[in-house]
Amino acid sequence: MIDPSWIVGLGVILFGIGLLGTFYHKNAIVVLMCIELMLNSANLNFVAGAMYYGDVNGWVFTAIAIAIAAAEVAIGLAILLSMYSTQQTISLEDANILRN
Amino acid sequence: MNLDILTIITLVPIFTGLILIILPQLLPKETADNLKLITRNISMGVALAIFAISTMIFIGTIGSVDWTDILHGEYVLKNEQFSLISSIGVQWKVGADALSFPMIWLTSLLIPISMLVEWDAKKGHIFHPLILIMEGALLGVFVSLDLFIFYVFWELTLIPMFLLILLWGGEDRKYAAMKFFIYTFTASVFMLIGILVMYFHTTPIPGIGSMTGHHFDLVQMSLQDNLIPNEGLRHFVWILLLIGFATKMPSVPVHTWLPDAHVQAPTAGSMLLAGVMLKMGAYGFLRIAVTIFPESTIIFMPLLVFLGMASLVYGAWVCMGQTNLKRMVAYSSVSHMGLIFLGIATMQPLGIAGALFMMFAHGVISPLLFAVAGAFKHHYHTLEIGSMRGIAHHSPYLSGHMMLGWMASLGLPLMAGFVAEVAILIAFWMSFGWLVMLPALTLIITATYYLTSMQRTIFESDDPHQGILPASLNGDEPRDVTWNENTGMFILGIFTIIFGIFPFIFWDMMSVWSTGFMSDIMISAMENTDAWSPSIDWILEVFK
Amino acid sequence: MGEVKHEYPLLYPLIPILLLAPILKLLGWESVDAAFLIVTIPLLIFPTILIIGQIYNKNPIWKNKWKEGGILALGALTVSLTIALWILFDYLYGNSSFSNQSVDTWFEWITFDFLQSNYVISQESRIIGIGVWIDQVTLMILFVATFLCFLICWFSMGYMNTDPINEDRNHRFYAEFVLFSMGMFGMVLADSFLWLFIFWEIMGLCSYLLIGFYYWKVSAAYAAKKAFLTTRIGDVFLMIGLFILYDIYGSLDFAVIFDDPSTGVSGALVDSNKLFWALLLLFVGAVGKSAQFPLHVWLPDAMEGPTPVSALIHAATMVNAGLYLVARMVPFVDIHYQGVPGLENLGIIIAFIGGITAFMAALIAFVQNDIKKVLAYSTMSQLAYIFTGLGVALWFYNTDHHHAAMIAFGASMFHLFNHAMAKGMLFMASGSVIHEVHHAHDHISEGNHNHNFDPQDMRNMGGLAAKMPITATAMMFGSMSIIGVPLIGGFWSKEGIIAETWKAAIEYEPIMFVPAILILATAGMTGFYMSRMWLMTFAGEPKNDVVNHVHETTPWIREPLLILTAITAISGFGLALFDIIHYLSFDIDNLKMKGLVYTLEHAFLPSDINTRIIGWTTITLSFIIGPIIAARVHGGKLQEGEKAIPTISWLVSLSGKFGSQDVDNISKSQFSEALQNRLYFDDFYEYLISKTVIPFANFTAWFDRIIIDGIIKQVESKSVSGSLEVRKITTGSAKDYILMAVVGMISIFILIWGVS
Amino acid sequence: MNSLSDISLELLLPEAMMIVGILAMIIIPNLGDAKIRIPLTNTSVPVFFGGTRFAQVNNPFIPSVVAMITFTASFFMSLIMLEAETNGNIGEVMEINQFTNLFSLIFTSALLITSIATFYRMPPHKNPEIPKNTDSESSTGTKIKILMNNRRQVDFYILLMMVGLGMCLMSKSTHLFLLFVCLELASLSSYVLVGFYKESDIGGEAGTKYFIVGSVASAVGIYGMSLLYLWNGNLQIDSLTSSWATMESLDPFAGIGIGLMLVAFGFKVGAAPFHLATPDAYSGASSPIAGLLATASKAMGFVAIMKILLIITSSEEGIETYWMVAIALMSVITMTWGNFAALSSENPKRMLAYSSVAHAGYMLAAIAAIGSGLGDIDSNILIVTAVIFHLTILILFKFGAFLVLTILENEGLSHNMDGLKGLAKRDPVIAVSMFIFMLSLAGIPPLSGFLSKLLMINGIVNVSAGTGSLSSATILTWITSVNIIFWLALSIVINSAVSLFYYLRIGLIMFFEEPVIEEPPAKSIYLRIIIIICATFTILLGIGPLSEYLLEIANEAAQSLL
Repeated sequence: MIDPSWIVGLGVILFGIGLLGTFYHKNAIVVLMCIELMLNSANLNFVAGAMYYGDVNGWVFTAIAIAIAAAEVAIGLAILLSMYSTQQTISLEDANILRN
Repeated sequence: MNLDILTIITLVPIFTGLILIILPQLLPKETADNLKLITRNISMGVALAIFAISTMIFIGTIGSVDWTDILHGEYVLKNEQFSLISSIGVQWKVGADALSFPMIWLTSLLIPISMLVEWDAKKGHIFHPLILIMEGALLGVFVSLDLFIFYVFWELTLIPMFLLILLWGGEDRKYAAMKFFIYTFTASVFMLIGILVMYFHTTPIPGIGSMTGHHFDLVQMSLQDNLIPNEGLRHFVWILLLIGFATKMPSVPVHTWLPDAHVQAPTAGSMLLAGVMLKMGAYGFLRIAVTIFPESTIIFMPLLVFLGMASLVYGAWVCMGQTNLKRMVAYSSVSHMGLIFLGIATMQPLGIAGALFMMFAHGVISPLLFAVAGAFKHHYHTLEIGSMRGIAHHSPYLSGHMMLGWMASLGLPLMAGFVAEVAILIAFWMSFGWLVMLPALTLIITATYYLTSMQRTIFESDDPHQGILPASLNGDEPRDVTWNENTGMFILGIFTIIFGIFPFIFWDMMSVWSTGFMSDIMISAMENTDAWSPSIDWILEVFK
Repeated sequence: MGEVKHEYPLLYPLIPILLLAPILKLLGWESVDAAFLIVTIPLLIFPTILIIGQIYNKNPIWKNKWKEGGILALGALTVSLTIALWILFDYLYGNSSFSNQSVDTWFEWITFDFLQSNYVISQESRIIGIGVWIDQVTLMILFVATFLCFLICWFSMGYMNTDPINEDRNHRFYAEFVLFSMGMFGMVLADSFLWLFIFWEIMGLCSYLLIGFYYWKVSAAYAAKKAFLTTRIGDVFLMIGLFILYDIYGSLDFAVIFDDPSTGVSGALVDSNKLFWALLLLFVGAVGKSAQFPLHVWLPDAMEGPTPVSALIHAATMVNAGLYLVARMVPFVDIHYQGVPGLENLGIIIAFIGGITAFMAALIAFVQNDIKKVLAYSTMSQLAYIFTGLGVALWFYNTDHHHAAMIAFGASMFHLFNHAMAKGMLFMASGSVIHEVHHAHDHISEGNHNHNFDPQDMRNMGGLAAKMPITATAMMFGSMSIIGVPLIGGFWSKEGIIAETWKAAIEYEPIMFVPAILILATAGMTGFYMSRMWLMTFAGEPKNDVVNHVHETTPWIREPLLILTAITAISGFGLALFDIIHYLSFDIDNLKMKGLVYTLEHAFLPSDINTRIIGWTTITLSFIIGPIIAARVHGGKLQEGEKAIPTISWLVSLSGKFGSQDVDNISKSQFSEALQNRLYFDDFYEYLISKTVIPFANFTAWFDRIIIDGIIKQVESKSVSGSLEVRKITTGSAKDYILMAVVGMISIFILIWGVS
Repeated sequence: MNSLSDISLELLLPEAMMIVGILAMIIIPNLGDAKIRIPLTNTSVPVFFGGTRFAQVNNPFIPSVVAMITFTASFFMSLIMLEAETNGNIGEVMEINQFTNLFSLIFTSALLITSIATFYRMPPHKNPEIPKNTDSESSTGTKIKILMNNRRQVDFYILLMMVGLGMCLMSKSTHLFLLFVCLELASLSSYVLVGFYKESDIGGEAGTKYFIVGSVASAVGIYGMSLLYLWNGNLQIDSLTSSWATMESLDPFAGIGIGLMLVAFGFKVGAAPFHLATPDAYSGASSPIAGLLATASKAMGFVAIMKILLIITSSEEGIETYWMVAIALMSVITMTWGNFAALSSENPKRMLAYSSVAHAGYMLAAIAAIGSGLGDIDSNILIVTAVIFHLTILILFKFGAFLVLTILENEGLSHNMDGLKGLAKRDPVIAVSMFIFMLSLAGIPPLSGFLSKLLMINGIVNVSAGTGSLSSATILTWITSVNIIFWLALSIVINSAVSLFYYLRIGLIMFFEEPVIEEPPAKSIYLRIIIIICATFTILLGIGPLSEYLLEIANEAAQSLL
């Protein structure tokens, strides 16, 4: 059995990577992936909590969170696509008609 | 609910005005056009009716009030208790006393006159109803005894005035209107904070304020001993209130909205602005800040003296440097309103009564000044002093009114302003001794700028049969005032003289009130603070 | 020679007014009860004339029958005059007692309470009411004022209505005229210092309006402003003086104050220092109003007004207001009757100001060529005499030399009377001269108006004695009265003033030598410049062709001149016989007919050797030396074939007998230049104002616009530019948004951990 | 364990209606003559689903009508529940009380208005034509647009109802995870709605930015929630509350968790510095959606914030909460930033977005005042009342302003001030309404915006004004000793004054500039009625019995929250 704290530690690392990635990368797909990383780090925490507390809820939260992440990606991709169809870019830096 | 008379005179103009503006939008075009034609007549009718009512109240026909019997702290013509937002303790509470009634009467007098002066205003179907709304808002400020309602009306006055400046103003009207609105609004939100702090120190009265346990009732607040126990907070609140009121008055250094607003405003707007709106500041200051926090007033008396003195002296000097007639008159308002602070700061019944009378007298005189300035703008299309000479030849009536107004404003005896000036200055001497030299010598400056402006406009054409006309006239034949302007100015001039010769008409009630005010409120406060002594040394000491 | 077209029928409507006083008496009125009519009738007539005149302007009936309001004005003044006479007779011969003043409170103007220094509000409300105060001085000045106003109004109908430049404007003149008269009457009758001040200011206003009657004239508008502002400076000090008085006595009513001037409000003993300042400030007001040094600059300029205005305001009535005010100070200093001791300096200051002004004005009058300017400076000078006399009187009162004080005071008041009558007439006479010269000039130039021709310049006149006999006679008697020719008018009073001043200087207070010497010198100078004026105008050969066309034909002008000539000539002597000096100084107990011989002896051969020397020195200087020098310079016979009427021909021919002297060198000297420029006072004030007041006002306006309003504008513009900066943070890049959010997140952590 | 029968589902009627609506929306347009042949027989049984659509259900108006009916029904249901003061629990995860009832009302009314506005913004067309080759380019474009609009009616309204469902459920949830899921449901749908007009340049971009930033915020929030789970082992709000209350010093998990969740909700309410995507989203989205975001979505964020901050992490009276300084500072920055950015904004939608940021700042300031722990429970309730009241009336004047922009948007004029120029000449009623909205936003009495602002300042002053030094008599010592919360009140009023500038500017532009196009805008009759209703209520709720009524409801809601 892995100690839950290791899982949490991994989660922290993943979250950090994800968070850094969100504002480091300009490609929207990569950012989307980073967001997934962050969500997954949350999932790891839920898992760790479930293990630590012996609470079944944690597992359920994880499952639902995965579903949310999936929905998010689906929607995200759709939106990115629509932006790409009009602006021919998915760079978050270049898409800046709306500003100031 | 039985509507009482003060409620009626407050709400009727507001709703009439609103209806007169809205109704033509809803009616079919034909009917609407017909309605628009008589809008000004209806407005004038309502305004005159309200003037009649307030005069009848004054005489005693309505309400059978003997005004000289009204002591301080007593309100007449009160309504039945009616709660507007009971959970936070807002009531519709109106009443009048000798502090507010002259202002009410003055408002009801000035409204028909300002309508008359601009009888032929463009878009009259909006103009006159707007003035009616203005009347309601102004009356609301003076009649309300609930701070929430007071504040609501206080801000409500801004909107019609804002629109008046915007829709009928001069070339730079947008800037002026925005400045006017934002400036005074900014000041009054400080006041709002002060009001709220006061609100949270009220003790509950049964039946209102179910949610908060507090109320906005001004009368109860003033009756409550030591409303804000924390002295530092009390002073702070007083300062917040002062910011709001001093800006409205306006006092140096927060006066610069006034000249801009005046120069751009239409004549009627200027008349109401100078005649009544400025008095709101002084009225509120006396009614709220001084009445509820007398100790703070005494502690800060040096500040009051300084502000009053600064407004008076500085305002007069600035007047002398003006080349625009209306700007000059506007600054002269600043200067005269400084006397009100001085009157209050004397802490003498005479001085306070003088300040009250100053409010009233200036309310009669300054509309005359602005009516004259407006007529210059109207007929000569310029307000530059010195761009014309010898106008007296072409416009004898205008020159006559100008002469009368100018003389009244510089404090000539037998005109309303003199009574107030003398009363304030006598009291000022009693309290501050030789410091009186400063306001007194300012009277010379006042005379100088008034006379110079007169010399450079209506005199000195160097030709008995022809004035030097301004270039803005483009060679047109100059005209004298129109009948409506003439009548309006005439009425104002007559009242100026009547109240100069028979000041006791309003003076007596003010005097009774200020005596009561002193004995009820200020004296115990003086004893409490023990800071007051009638000498200049004390002021210097505080400034150290 | 044209005939005078009399228009007496126009006056018929006024005849019933003469019955007003008898009718009121029959109705049971006391004369004092009717006193308010003196003020209110003109007050009501003022708007009446103005409004009717504005409406019916150019209407022929209004113009010819009503003289554009002149008749109405005259009617109002007739009412005032009749009632004033009624009051006068009532007091002199009727039931009303001399020693008491009648106070009649009409209504309570303002009432108020007072906070005393021990935090107690005084119980009784203090009242400022309106009432009437009548004593001897009131009676005298009231008579002078009503009488002169009446005559000058009469005169104006000739002078104003026949001048085409005034066409259709005269209603304004008459309206302002009656308003002015009302102010003067009210001031004299007022029973409190406050009301005195109020009417005083009304007069100031009317003076402003009347001086600026020819509003289109740049100089007139300027002069009007100058007059108002200069007097205003005095008035402000006067006002402060009133405040101090109020502080001391708790009232400004004469009745309250004079009841016991040594005790103030609630029985406190009056602090003489405080009272000194109060009275000094009152005196500053008087200085402004009566055109004394250093606030004298307005009076010569004020001659820009129409001549009747000069006669009315600047000679006969308004300028006397200051004297009246100083005269009212007597009870304060009269330590014989509960006055406050320790006010000697006040009298000395007043005497000094008087002496300096007298001398200075006389000096300037030497070189004036404008006939009205000469009279103006003469007015200043004579008023200064009265001030000196009053100052000496106050000093005497305060040092408990009661008898001397009363003589000085009475003499001053008497001089006021004489001077008002004489100077009113002189101005009217000068008006007559100017008017006729002007007409003649118009006549010969036939419309080609020459603007360079000045009808007031004496250098354009000369030899008018034959053309204008009545005027010349009147002017001769007026000048004699002013000079102080023995037995005529001013002699009696001026002699008294000079004698008392010297008495004070010699016997008691050496510092009084300064005003004493000054006024003595002035006496001689008066003789010179008054003679010079008369001679330049009436004697010698005409200096201008215009003179040959002058005729004395204008209606309404002769009668006032004749009446006043008579009064000037005999009233001084007459009243002196009746011991008016003691009457006026409230010394009723010693009042008695002294008899002709006694009076003459008292005047010319007083027992006191000092007084005798002074008296004769004065006579020599003023009557002999001054006029002879003037005659040497300006005198001369009339043109060939011209003959003056006997009353003046002796003078004309006498003037030619002293030879002639050329004064070109003197007149070109630097000193003469300075005098021409009025000793540079006006220039100095002008310079001072243009270097201090105006730049400072402009600076303040600049400061207000740039600094105070500028701060607001800066806030505004900085907000907008700040807004643009803030908006730039929203770059449009989602990366930056996230980065910003992370920054915010970290900040939240820091804050949360920082707190916990 | 509760059985399903114990759950009183009637408590969820508004949500149930939306679910029904969603189902109806899916089913009705798909009704057709499709038949299913019973296997092994030749008998075909009509199943009415699929196949050739019936003419009646092919009507493009149906989705919007269904949506409107649904929202109207939920609206009235919420109203009834509010009136009946319905209370109850659903399991351990939801609680229905006056607070949730009021917020249901807020959400459903906002959605109802959105659906009505969208009816004009994205009008269905009865008989769309198919573009032909002969058509000119512009008419082809128009026809394509009409076709597109018809086609996506269903999508739009389904998403809208999803948003509504998420919001309503979210306000009711007492379990943090459920709360988050519902929030995500609403958020994800709203991301799509923001980028709904994918054919326009800005639609996609706005959607993308809003989505990316929002997702990061959500991810951060969910991570924070997971930390809370690690800390407590239970995400029931009650449980978290009691754990927090017994916590001796700030647990790092709890602290970081709460902090991270604040980021998520801060993004929802548009608090600085998480607000940066807000103006972009608002200006890219259609005006009704922007209105929805500015009102309902913001209300949702505040519900979450209130639940987290005021319930879970609330402190005893007299003890300052950990987050007070953070929120106070955030509020000041938010309102100042919002107002200053709006000051020079040339795009009315961006301006309104910034103004909405500023309003979030005001409300955060009020919440910070509760966090100061200076006030007793009564004054806290008063502050929450103020916030709830403000959120409620925002529907009127904030949404009202966006409705006016909706009208202009159909003319393509909502992206700069041109559309507003001379509006008073073209359509005085709309212009006056807009002016009223602006004044109300600025907080001019007697409009309702004033009352809510007053109540918030009121609350702040109430708790803080008594804190200054009592001992000394001078102002200076008082000023230095008073709790910093007091200065929030001052910053609110100063900001109000600043904001007046740009609100009034809108008025000036509407009344005093020459219009770009002369003819009056489209009639849009129902939209117009809604605008007038909004304006009327903006006035009526400012003073008088109606405001009294709403205040009492808000007070009840606040009481049931705390």
